[in-house]
Amino acid sequence: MSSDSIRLDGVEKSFGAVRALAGVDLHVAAGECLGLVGHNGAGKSTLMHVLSGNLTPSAGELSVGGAKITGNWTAAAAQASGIRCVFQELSLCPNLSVAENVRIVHRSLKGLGWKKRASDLIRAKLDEIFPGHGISPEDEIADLAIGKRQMAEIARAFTVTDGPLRLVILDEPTSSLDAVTAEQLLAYVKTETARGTSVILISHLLGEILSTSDRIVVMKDGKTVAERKARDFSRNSLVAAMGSEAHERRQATAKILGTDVPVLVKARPKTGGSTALEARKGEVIGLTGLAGHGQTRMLLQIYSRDHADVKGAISFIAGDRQSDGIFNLWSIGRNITIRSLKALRKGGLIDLAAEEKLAEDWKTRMAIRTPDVNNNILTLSGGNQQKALFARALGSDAAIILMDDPMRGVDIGTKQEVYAMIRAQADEGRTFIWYTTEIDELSHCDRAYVFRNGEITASLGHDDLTEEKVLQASFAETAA
Amino acid sequence: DTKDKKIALSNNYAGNSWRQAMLKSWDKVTKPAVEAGIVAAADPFTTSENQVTEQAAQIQNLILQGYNAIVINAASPDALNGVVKQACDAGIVVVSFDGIVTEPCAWRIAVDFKAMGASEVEYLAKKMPEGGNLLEIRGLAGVFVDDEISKGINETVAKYPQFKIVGSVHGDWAQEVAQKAVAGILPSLPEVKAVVTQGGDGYGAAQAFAAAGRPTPLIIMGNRQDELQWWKEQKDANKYETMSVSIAPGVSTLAFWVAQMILDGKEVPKDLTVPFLRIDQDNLEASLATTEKGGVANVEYTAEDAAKVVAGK
Amino acid sequence: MNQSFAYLKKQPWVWSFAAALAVWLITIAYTEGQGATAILTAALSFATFTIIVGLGQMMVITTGPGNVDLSIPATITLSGVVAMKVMDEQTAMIIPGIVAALGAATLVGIFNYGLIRLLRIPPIIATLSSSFLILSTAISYGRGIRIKPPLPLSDFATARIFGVPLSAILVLVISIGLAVVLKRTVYGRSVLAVGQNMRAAWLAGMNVDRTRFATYVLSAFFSGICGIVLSGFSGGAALNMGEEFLLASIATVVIGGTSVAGGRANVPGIWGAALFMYLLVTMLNTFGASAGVRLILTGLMIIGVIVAAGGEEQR
Amino acid sequence: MNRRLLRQALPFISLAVVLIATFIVQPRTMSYFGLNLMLQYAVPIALATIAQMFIITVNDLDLSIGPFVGLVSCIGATLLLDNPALGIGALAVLIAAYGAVGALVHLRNLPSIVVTLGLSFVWLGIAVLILPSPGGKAPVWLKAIMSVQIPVVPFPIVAAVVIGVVVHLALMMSSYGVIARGAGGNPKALTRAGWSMLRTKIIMYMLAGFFGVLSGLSLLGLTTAGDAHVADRYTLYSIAGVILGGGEFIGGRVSPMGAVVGALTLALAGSFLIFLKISPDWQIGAQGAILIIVLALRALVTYGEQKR
Ligand SMILES: Nc1ncnc2c1ncn2[C@@H]1O[C@H](COP(=O)(O)OP(=O)(O)OP(=O)(O)O)[C@@H](O)[C@H]1O
Ligand SMILES: Nc1ncnc2c1ncn2[C@@H]1O[C@H](COP(=O)(O)OP(=O)(O)OP(=O)(O)O)[C@@H](O)[C@H]1O
Ligand SMILES: [Mg+2]
Ligand SMILES: [Mg+2]
Repeated sequence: MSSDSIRLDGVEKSFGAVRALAGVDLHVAAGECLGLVGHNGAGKSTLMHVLSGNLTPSAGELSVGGAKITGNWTAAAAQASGIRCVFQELSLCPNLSVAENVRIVHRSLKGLGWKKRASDLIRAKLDEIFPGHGISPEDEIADLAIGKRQMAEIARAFTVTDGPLRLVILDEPTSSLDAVTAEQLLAYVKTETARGTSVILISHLLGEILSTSDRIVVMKDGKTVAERKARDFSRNSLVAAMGSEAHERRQATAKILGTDVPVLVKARPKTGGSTALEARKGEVIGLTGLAGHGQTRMLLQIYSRDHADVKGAISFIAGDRQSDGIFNLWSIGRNITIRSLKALRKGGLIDLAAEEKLAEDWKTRMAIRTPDVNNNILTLSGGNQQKALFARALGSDAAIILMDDPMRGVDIGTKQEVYAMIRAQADEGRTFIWYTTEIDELSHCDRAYVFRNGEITASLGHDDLTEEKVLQASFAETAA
Repeated sequence: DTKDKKIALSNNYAGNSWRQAMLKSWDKVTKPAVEAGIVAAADPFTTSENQVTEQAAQIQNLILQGYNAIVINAASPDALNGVVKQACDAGIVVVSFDGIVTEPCAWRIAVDFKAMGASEVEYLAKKMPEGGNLLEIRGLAGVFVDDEISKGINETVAKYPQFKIVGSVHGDWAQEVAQKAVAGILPSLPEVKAVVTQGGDGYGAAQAFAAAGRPTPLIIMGNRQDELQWWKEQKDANKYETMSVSIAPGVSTLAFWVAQMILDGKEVPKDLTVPFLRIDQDNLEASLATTEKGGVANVEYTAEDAAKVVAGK
Repeated sequence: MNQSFAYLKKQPWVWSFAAALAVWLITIAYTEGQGATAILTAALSFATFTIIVGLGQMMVITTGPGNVDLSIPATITLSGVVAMKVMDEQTAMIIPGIVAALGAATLVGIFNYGLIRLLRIPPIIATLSSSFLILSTAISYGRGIRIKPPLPLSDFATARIFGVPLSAILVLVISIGLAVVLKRTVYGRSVLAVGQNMRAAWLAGMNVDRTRFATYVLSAFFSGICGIVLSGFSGGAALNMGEEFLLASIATVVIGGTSVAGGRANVPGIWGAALFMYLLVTMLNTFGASAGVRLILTGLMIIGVIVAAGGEEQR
Repeated sequence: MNRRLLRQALPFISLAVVLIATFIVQPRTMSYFGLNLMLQYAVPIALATIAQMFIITVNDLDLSIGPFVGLVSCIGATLLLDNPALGIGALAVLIAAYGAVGALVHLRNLPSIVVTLGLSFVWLGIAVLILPSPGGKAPVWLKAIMSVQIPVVPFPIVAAVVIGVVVHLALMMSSYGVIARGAGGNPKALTRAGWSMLRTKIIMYMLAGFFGVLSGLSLLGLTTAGDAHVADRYTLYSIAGVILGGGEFIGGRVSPMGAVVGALTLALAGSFLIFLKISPDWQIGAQGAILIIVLALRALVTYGEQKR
């Protein structure tokens, strides 16, 4: 096939005992958008690391533009052949400005006036992909919320200077984007492929995979198990190919609570507005609106009991697992049990056997894919790390669980299980306050608050939680 | 007449008892002198660690403050020459003591460190003509005083073939460091007849020998009260004999008077030598009696004493 | 057999012990076996001082990158001076002296964390600045006078049981206690968690402030113990008695396998490293190397051990 | 007011405060002669601080810079004086050695603190071998450079500005400076973009070595004689200078101008204390107090930032 832009044959990769890639064949044609799906830990990110020269495969062949690669395939070589990657875990330098981060991927941006050229380049690309993005090239990355960082990194991947742009890999690019920006990105992917650039799109949101890709490859346990044109897949057949069952179960009604049910949380955003958030025992409360409008801050305000009326212990599930969640040096088990250490004490000392048992229990309940909970947390795929964070909170004694967009990177099968678990726990009396960037997820909430500019602008009941009404409320000006 | 002249003391280290005693002597002698109107001021300045650069900056500031004379205990004999020259050029009298400077425009009140080292070995040669093995405890590596005393010791040992230095450690002039270093090397050494030191570390050495269960050799002492006290106890118990050589911290007061005399227009030679302080078996009790408990054996100078030293008597 | 060897090779503390053993063997090979046990006894009794402050430094370093206690030398001096002055050679005053000295040390810890937390000064600079203030306090309080310790204290500091220094046994007990604290208490886990990611630790429900506060106080407290026992051991307190512990405390911690990036502590490694550092100096002294050569070899050996032990895993 | 700007301006404000306080306590310093004298010794400190800053940029710490400066001063006062070609060769070897250390630290992923701690003994040892006790002589040209008299503005001020601006242009403005700082911010991102971390570290360490050499030589020009222990305290000074100047230990956040200003502030603070005539007991403590006060200013600003 001469139109093949990139071709991988029989690629294998093992990490110790874990066989992450067990002989994968994959090809991408020029101007094609390839959707790549699979459960957490299927090997998608690992494959992309091989493709972008950041991991050396144990076996297999790679050809670019029809030419077989014989020498060392390095990150620099991949860059030079026009392969760009937006990794699942962002790779921007937080201490540099957006424009300076652009310089890092473009060797030709040097000499006098490079900064202006870099700024112009990224500004134009941001304008093209995300109109109204509100990012300045001079902004330092550390000052941007995670959603904006992701936008900057995506735009950076599509910028072109002297070299060719052959392939852009997007590894779960919409995980931190709200519905509007995600839509902008997907629309742009179509424009870009029409120009002849190939795109590999990895996502757990099957809707966007189905609507955007030309062809879909399904991975399972380090192998490709299905490959078809996108239009030949339906949502259900795709889920089936991934090996999960489809539960398209929208929760029918909200829970009706009697007036005697105590209010556990009452807090008004410090950032403004007169509306306060209220959560009663056993409720699942959603926080929504466009990303970066103060939802995380609301959660942190409740967490630190700062101008907030809170009754009961709190546990926090971070969405930005790298900076807010995991402990890199620790095993999966220790990462799970940290929130429960006080309860695990016996005579002042932590009972190691009980600790191990708790970890094992929750590994099984959350179906964390690992041979041993004593392995380091970083040996888990992104989605499985997220599951460990769920296990940490759900395994604790907290009455109130705060969730900061926690489903980032979690595969569809697991999500269904987690939704069910949240519901079951809510029925047992746990309270959930859940910030989500996926409007679909709001259907699992009893009520939701819409945020704009740090204020609560609307409170929607279960039946009003449709995409249309949420977006409407997100853009509405505050009444008062 | 020096009643409106201002003198400053520039000191570079205050972290041991010798320096503390030196500062105290300065205070004790200059306060009355200022009150009596002999000079207008005699302010002491000290930096935290034995650092040339800090002291240089300090001297520059003293120049700016308009002192007429600066009395220096220098961190380095050569490395302060630049700033000393600046002071001289600004018309300031510079008198260095203990740690002297080599810049020709300054006065030097020197202790002959080499002779001090040599005197230790000479004493041993007389005391134990049969000779024996010696252990040398040195000061801080890379510092002028350490190098000089050690040279004096080694050159003299070369003259007496019956002595042999079987081990040499750096005690950094600190009790704890000396004790540690001696304890470490001791097990590997043959019998040690005597320990030559640089002062301040004799007590530490004695403790190390005791801890190792070795017979106590003849240890040359410094001038710290605890060293003298230990010597006295040994002397009373078993007629232990040794000697002590050191420099009296009160030499700072000599430097003060010398500076005052120069300001007064007196003729003072550029190079003065002060005898080191020596304590022997017979004047041990007398010295101990005048030494403050926990302090340092000391000699302070009066204007008359200073005049005698200048006159070469 | 092979398996246990592979296990050993992965333990970060193995290297420091191996290095200590090697240096000791070379030394006694040179002396043809003379003084083999005496050298070890001396090493144990002097290493205990480095170990106790090393343990405190280890806890501080474990709380995360940039955390280090540079006030250890000054705190040792202060507590030594306070102890000796309060005791004033009287046996009856030993307990009040210890209480006063440890109290002063604890105050130093509180002050340090106050600077770090309230004034947001980076720990390196905060503890450096406070060390100057502490030293001035010691100077002004002690006046450079060297007071001898009461006899029971110096007897205790130099006592041996079957040739093993009593102080080494005391420090061994403290070490084991600290290892248990790290593995099996909430405080210990908090230290490790805070060292890896302070924000994540907070969000996981740990009390970050209390943990860091306790750690700085602990380090100062251990320095206090060191100051008291060292004064007893060497016949009094001196203003420069702590100086050598500045670099020694950091070196033993890191050579012993504790991560400078925080989050990983290693108690046994400190023992190996402290013995290694002492035996190294002893070896070079025994060889009669000149000061320059000794310094160069010391440096190269430190680098050699850390190179052999390898760095942190690449991640 | 923009907090970030305020934070960047802070080192300059601190310097101004200390300078004004000094002028008030001792008006004589407010002159060409006074400033010249007071700031002379800040030049080598500023250079050492810049050297430290290069290492901090890539998330490492150099505990050997002080003894290294001392070693350079010893070489300068002996080899460089007797045989300039050999002296320059020796200094070049030292810079290369710094690069090798950078490579070692990177390849074996070693904690820089321990490696440079070991290195500090090595430097001191070599210096003591070369010059067992202080001495030697500075080459005449070095003395001449360091005592040069520039009309109107004192030489140390000119030197500080030149150092700050040159390094600022190289590290903060140039396209390769971005790579260097990025290496501190997120090394993974850099390797993923195909840059060699090894090369970056080697270059940064060699730059540190180069500025260490400049620091040693300028110090020698002032002291006129070599001394192995002459700069032992520079290690802590240089770290304090970088932090006072607004740098951070981790994350590639540094400021060359700030570092130079931080070094000047430290030097001035020392002078200020001397002018205050504090009792000798408390002179050491006062140095600590002044560091705390200057840094407490930062706390006020960052505190405001948190409240944002
Ligand atoms: N550095 C590593 N060490 C050990 N195992 C690893 C490492 N990186 C990945 N793995 C393992 O390789 C497998 C594939 O992981 P990968 O990250 O490619 O999954 P993924 O398909 O991207 O999953 P997700 O959707 O959760 O991101 C997983 O079982 C993971 O645990
Ligand atoms: N009190 C606080 N302490 C520490 N960090 C905070 C605090 N408040 C907010 N932040 C951080 O500031 C950033 C912006 O917060 P904000 O709540 O405005 O955004 P957001 O709605 O959570 O946006 P996104 O969904 O993109 O994360 C977040 O990264 C948040 O973690
Ligand atoms: Mg992945
Ligand atoms: Mg958020």
